[in-house]
Amino acid sequence: MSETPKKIEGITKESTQAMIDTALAAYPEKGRKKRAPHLAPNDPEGSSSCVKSNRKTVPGVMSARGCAYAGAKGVVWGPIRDMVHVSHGPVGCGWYSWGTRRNLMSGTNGVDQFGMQFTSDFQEKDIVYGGDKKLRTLLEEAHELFPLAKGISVLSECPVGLIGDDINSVAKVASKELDIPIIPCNCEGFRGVSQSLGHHISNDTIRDHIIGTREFAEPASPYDISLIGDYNIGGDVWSAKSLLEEIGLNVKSVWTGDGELEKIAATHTVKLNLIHCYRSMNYMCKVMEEKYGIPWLEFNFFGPTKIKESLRAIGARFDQTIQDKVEVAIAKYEPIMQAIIDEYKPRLEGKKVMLLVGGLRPRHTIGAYEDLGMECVGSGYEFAHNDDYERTMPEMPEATVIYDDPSEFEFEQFVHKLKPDLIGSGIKEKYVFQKMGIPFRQMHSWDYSGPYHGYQGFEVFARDIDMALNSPTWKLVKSPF
Amino acid sequence: MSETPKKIEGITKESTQAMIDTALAAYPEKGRKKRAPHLAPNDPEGSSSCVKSNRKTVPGVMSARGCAYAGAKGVVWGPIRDMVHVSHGPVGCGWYSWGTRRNLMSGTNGVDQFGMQFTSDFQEKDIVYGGDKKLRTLLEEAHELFPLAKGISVLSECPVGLIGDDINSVAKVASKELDIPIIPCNCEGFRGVSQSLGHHISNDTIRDHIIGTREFAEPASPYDISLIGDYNIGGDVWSAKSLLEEIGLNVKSVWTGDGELEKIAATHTVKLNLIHCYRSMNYMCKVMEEKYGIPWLEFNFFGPTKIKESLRAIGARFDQTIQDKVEVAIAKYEPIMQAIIDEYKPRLEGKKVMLLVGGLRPRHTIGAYEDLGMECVGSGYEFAHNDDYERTMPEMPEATVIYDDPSEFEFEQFVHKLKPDLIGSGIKEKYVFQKMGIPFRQMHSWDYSGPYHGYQGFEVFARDIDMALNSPTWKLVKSPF
Amino acid sequence: MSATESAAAVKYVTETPPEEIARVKEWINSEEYKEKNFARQALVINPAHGCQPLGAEMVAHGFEGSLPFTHGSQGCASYYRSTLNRHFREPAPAVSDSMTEDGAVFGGQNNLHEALENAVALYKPKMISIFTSCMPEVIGDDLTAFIKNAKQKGCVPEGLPVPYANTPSFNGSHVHGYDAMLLSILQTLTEGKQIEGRCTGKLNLIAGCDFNTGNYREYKRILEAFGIPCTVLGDISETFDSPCDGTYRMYAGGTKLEDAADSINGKATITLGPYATSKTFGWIKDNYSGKHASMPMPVGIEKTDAFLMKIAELFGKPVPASLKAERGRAVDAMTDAHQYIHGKKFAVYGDPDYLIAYVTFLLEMGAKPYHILCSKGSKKLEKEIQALLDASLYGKDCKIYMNKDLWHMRSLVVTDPVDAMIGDTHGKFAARDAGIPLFRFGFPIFDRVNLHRYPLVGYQGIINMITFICNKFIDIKDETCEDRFFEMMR
Amino acid sequence: MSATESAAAVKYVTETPPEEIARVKEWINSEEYKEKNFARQALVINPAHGCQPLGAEMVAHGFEGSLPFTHGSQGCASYYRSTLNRHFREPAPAVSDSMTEDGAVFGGQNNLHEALENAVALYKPKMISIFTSCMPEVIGDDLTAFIKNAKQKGCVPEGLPVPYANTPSFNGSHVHGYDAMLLSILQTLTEGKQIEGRCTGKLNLIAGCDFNTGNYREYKRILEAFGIPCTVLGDISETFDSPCDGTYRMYAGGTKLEDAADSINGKATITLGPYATSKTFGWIKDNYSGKHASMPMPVGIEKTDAFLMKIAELFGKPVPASLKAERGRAVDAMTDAHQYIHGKKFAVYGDPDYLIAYVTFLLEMGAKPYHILCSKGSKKLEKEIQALLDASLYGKDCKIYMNKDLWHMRSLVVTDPVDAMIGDTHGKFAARDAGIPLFRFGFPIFDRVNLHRYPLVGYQGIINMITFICNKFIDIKDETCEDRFFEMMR
Repeated sequence: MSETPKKIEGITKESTQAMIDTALAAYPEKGRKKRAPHLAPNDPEGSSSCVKSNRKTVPGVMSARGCAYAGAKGVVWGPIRDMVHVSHGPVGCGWYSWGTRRNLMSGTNGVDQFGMQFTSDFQEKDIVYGGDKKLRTLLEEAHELFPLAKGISVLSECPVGLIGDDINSVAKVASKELDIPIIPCNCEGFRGVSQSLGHHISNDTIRDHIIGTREFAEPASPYDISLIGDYNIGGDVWSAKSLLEEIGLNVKSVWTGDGELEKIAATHTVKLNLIHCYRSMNYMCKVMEEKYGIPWLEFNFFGPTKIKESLRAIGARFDQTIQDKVEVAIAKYEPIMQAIIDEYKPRLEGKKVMLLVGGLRPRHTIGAYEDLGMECVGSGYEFAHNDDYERTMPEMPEATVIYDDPSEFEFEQFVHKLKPDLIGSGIKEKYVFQKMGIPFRQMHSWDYSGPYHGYQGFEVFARDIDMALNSPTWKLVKSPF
Repeated sequence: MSETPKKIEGITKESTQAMIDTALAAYPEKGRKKRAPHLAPNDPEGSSSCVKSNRKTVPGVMSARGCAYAGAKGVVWGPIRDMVHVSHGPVGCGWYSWGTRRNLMSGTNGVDQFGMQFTSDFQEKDIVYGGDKKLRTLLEEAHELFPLAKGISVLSECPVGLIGDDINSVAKVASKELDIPIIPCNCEGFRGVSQSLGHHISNDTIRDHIIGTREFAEPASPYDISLIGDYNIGGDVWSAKSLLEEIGLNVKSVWTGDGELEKIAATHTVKLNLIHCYRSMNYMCKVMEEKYGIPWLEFNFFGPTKIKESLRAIGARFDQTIQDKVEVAIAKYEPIMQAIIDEYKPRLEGKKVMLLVGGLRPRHTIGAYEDLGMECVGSGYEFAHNDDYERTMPEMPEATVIYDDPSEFEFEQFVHKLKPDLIGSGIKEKYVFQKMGIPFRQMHSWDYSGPYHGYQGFEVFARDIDMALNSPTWKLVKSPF
Repeated sequence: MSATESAAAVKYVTETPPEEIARVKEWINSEEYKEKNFARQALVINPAHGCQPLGAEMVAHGFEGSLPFTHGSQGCASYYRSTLNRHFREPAPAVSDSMTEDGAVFGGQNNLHEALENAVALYKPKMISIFTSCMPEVIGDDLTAFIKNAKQKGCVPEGLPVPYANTPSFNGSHVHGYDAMLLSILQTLTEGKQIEGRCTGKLNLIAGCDFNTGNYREYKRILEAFGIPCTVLGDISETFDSPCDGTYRMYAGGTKLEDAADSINGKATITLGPYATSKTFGWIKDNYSGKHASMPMPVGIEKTDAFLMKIAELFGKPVPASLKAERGRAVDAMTDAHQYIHGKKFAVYGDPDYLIAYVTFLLEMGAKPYHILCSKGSKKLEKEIQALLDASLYGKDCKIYMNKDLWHMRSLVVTDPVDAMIGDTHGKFAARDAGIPLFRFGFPIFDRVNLHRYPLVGYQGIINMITFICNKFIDIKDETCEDRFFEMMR
Repeated sequence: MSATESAAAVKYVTETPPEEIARVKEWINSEEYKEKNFARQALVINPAHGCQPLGAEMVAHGFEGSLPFTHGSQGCASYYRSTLNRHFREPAPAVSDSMTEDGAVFGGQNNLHEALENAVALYKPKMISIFTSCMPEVIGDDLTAFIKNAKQKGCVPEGLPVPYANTPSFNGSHVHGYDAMLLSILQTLTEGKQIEGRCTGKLNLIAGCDFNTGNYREYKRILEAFGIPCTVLGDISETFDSPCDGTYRMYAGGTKLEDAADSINGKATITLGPYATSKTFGWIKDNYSGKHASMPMPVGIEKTDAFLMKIAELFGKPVPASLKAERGRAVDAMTDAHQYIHGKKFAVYGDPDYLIAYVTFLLEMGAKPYHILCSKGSKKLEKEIQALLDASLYGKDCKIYMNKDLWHMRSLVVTDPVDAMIGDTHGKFAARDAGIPLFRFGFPIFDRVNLHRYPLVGYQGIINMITFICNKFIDIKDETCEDRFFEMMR
């Protein structure tokens, strides 16, 4: 955490509040009232979150949010590579989420890796008569056609919950008969207010069905850890893992990027859980802490400053061997990082960025931008909770705007006012701002690039940010006629 | 040769002559007089050639002919793969003939295979002061940069002869100093009336500079032969060679497709020269016959009928071993050929083809078309001599039109009248006739396909002819509106 | 003993042996596997279609100032939007009324009303086009009543058109949602607009559920060449191909509402996506003035000819010389390039109207549409494609697979190989496993740029398809041939 | 002893040892080899240009009823024709007067006269455009006199224009022949046509030595959008992109002779190929009415902007909204796709005007035109390109090679690698050896179809270049990445 609050010239609590008020003025009374608590100037030293969060989205405002199913399928379950993940219900949800999150996976597609779309493709008759029987049949078919799948998840879409199907008992019976774990997950999209409940429901099912069902065959070591909340977007896990191994730790399992079911099931035997995406998986860390006494630690692998802080914090949880290796690693990478900074910083210094992403990035990436000489003039989340904002406030400069689940309207208004040099957000926002001539990076998916985690990732990140900001194409946007 | 003259319904000596006369009517007096002897109805049993040939092209008529340089560079020398062939003079000639003849070559480009463009790139000053010194320098440069080149040919373009350069003495001196064969070839484009003189000049230089300068290291065998006049268009040599080897012969050298200088130089030790392209290389066969007593035999490897005839004729020059192998090969391939014929003939039966090509194809390919049930209603050469036409007459149906070096105007007129289903000619003619909606194959270059020689080639030929004729695209040419 | 027992109870993490992986890798490419795969009854793997609301949103974007509005869960809306964003690399502004659990209990009326108020205030639409995702469909929300109430309550301004369509995701595909939404928009906008004796003199043109903006532009260019005024109904060409000039236009294009309203008085109406407009066109036939024609997408020479001749006939105007020249140039490209594609086998998949287009084009080029697969097909479609195959020498041995998915397709291309695939991005895994190129002519295209800007329809479309296909085949030859076959000319 | 001696005299056929081949294979990729290669003084290997008459023939095809006529050896004419045939996959009807050896003695007048008579009788041209190949240039034929005599003798009908140009192959390249022939044609056709006070109101546009028919069409489309009447001088767009409709048109297109004649009274004349028209444009400036402007090929946004603004200025008309929208769409394509090309290194080669175009486009996209090679360049060209490089962050470290050939280029790309090449087909060997794609934007293109139909100029040209380049880069990624990096989206 930063020591003294950062400041941005020209941004004051008043200017930010005025900007917020202007944006809110466009709403009808009711909408304005609902939205007002979600927008605020940052108070880095505030003791409680400056914005309200994790509330229902105001209807009709064009939110960036997804649903519980998206949180379950796209985030938590999808990245487990050796399972068949069945999108149970109509065809669309699974189709839209097929291959669109960039959680890279090892293995061979259809053999021991299942980055495909499995669906029960509900038809009218399934709605009327229920889909349990179909589910039962398809589980058998999946098991027969994909014998190396270590398990099957059944991810419910909206109709399943509404028509009262009992996927839990179908899964239970089938699991026994097919002799593989079949995990029912009641993550219907209408549940909760965002992806976030999908994460939680998925965490619950991992807790209930998976954790503790396996043990590692090899003997335990004091350096066994697990990497939690890294989904291997663009290869992040591979970068983070290799760094953790370089400092002497054994990454026994990853939740869930490029994940393996049985290793996840054996995670209760590790010595420390390292959590990157706090939002989606802190619950599981707490469960493992309570149930198995495993401590956990939040860390940040974006940008050399935060990586160094994090490595030392991790090292502090282990003995001198690890701590020494941490210092060796830092000493090895710092000059490389400095060279990167020397190359790009002159072209990025003083540039302003605004963020609107999910999970952890609206706060975790700030340091990486700052390493490049940039400053963050606005940040917010799609589906954060209070604790996320509490963690964000000290990272953001004073009085900069914080927005929770902003409507596209609000986001546009803020951008018009703040005139950032770069926006980091999602695909739905990307082209809106590019039309305005504003450089943009998709920061959910690393814009088809990556990894951004770890030292290896920072090089890619720096290059991408420079490319986005300094592409000569932006100079051509304004027509001379 | 065919026993009884073939006939085509509706084509008589009179109808053909009328067609010729109509075409000639468009010429001015002088041109008409010059062109008339070059066009005639075929007389399959005639004792002398029915058309005049190997005369100057009538100026201004749009001939398909090339020049002596084209005959030397493109045909004879170019295919020798392990030599650097220098187009000596201005940049164009070498550039236009670079890679445009499809004489495929083994080896690695620039290492031990030189299918590239080497030129002295004459500038104004070279015309004024002469290019001998430049030639001398470039020979050294070529030798230094391409140490594995077995020799260098110097192919003169028009200016060289006109300005009185002495490439022969430059080559002689350089050859001694660099210790590799350097062959000067005075094949200026203005010499003679067509490519044909280029072939002859090249033959002369091979005779004077190459033949007899090497011997094969391995012991001679009674089955040593040479393949003459196959330029490996689309891989023809590879197909022909493997068939000749299958019947027990040793193909010691190939003139000049995928050719090697030293093997060509040792050809005087073989037992038989097999000649495919009579036009371009019969002279060398005669030279070798006279000087070294090597008999030679014309053969035709297009289409199963001619291949069978040729194989037996070749076999007859050897002992029973070879003759037995010939019969084995025929027995092996005939059913395969029959299957091909069974597949394509029903779609090609009765279709008419017209030909205008170079070398040997206007007569040699006729049998292959006939194997597919087609008939040839017109044929002619770009640069043939009397003996070519003598060999063509018995192959062509009675009274069909024979044209020597026809102008595009004449060719068009004949096509309008005869309405062939397919035309086989060159790139300059291709698009003219395709615009008319007439299927066409480039028969100099096998239209980027091949090989067409040998049994292997017939399969490709049959497929290509079927594709050309039966492509559904032709049905779309006529607009319904 | 108890130690052993407890040890026995522990299940250890296992690794699949490499030889087992190798075995399965081979097995999934086998005929045996293909049979098992085709025996599937319940499990769908890698389908080639989305759900109805996606098509509804697409066409809703095709009208001036129209704000697409998902009545249902907000996650649905995000999925549709991002799918369109990725395909077009363009914004896709749309809202939802964010129904949540309480909707299951109380219905979605409150959400709908509140959302209408907010959307109107923030996004100032000229029309709000409502369609449904699963939740309201399952619980049985009465949209007609809800919207009537909304108007009464004043949630939407007087006169703002609010077409709506039921687009259940458990029925049909995006193609059907397109049809349903378009029908409702036209019904809404034309209501009371039919004027006895009036004729706009215009052609109404419906492109079908077509995600290629170049196609829309090509239709307009063709009609312009004819000098025939035209209203493209559901015109997404500007919406999803808007300039980048420093200004974001939330409603960048679309059919003018006035023109759409007046389309009921058109001189003629043509649909070029018969499978995507069966409901809409049925209604038009019964309700629109002027003449009506339903034709396949004008892909390939013959279908383009038919389209142009139909226009000529409907408007009593000859096909303009410029288009005739274009025809000749397209045929020229075909004859010049036929040798690079003749006899090549293709696996094709996609929405019905696209599928017919691919088959038509390939047969005209002498190529074989060898595996033809539709993941949401019909008997009618099968019959129509079979008739195309039967009419051509090159249709022999080609086979149609209705209501199969891309995992079936994978089995087909690995057991009975083809030279290339045509379809959308989702086929790339099968194409990779088969080691063949995939030509991305369908929807969605997530992994190439600009392809939606190149028309596939009309004569220019033919040239584009030839360019993409034949040059790729030549690329492959150049990249994979032995040195001795590497040549200057091709 | 004598047997041994004679045995010693026999030279046997040798085989180069494989290890020697391997050594040289490696050696030709070395820095050492590159140095030797660049030290060449006399030998030219794989040059990237043809000779003057080729360009002369090309532009001669660009006028109505014009029959290109080579005064010289017939083989030359066959070479030019087949080069054009292969590039365009179109007919290139042209004649020669088939000079042979006796020409060296007597000169070519008899051939010329006889040929004119025959050509007129058989091919009924509206103009005969004569240019020379080596032979008459070396022997010093006096074309002016020959043609005057031909007219006097009645070898050509009264009034048939017979422009002629000296186009020595030992000087310059096809680009210069284009210039010389065009100049003569314009001088011939406009002679005596200048009318005091007359203004056609038209723009005369010269494309430069451009072999892309799509570019010509694009210019005409742009002018049409402006509503400005235009005469493209040397318009090959119909000549070399004529319909296949069952009729062969020997003279399929070209600038109308009447329009060309009247061009001297034009409102303005623009050349878009300054390097290809230096003589022609110099003469035009001195002789044509109206305003004159020489501008680089409008490739890339800025140069297209400049072109449109120049037209707007010359004609006092604003740039039409439709073109402004196209600009926005091109920029949109650029911003959307920049990440697929940004920072990539290219080797580019070609004729001067093309070369400037490639460099401009790449710099606008943030790519690096790293090796820039012209086999027939000039100090002026070098300076102009250097200025482009200096003005961009992405021009840093990029190097220009004037009057080098493609064997030099090979050394460059194997020792100092790049991601791709841009040029004509002749670069394919170097590209293969370097294992990189070659984008065929130049002339000639012998091994792909239709590419000359896709404009590279104007805003549409930008989209085309992005499509070809970026999608190929993505293809490569998809085809070469490990399984774990094979993704749905790119």
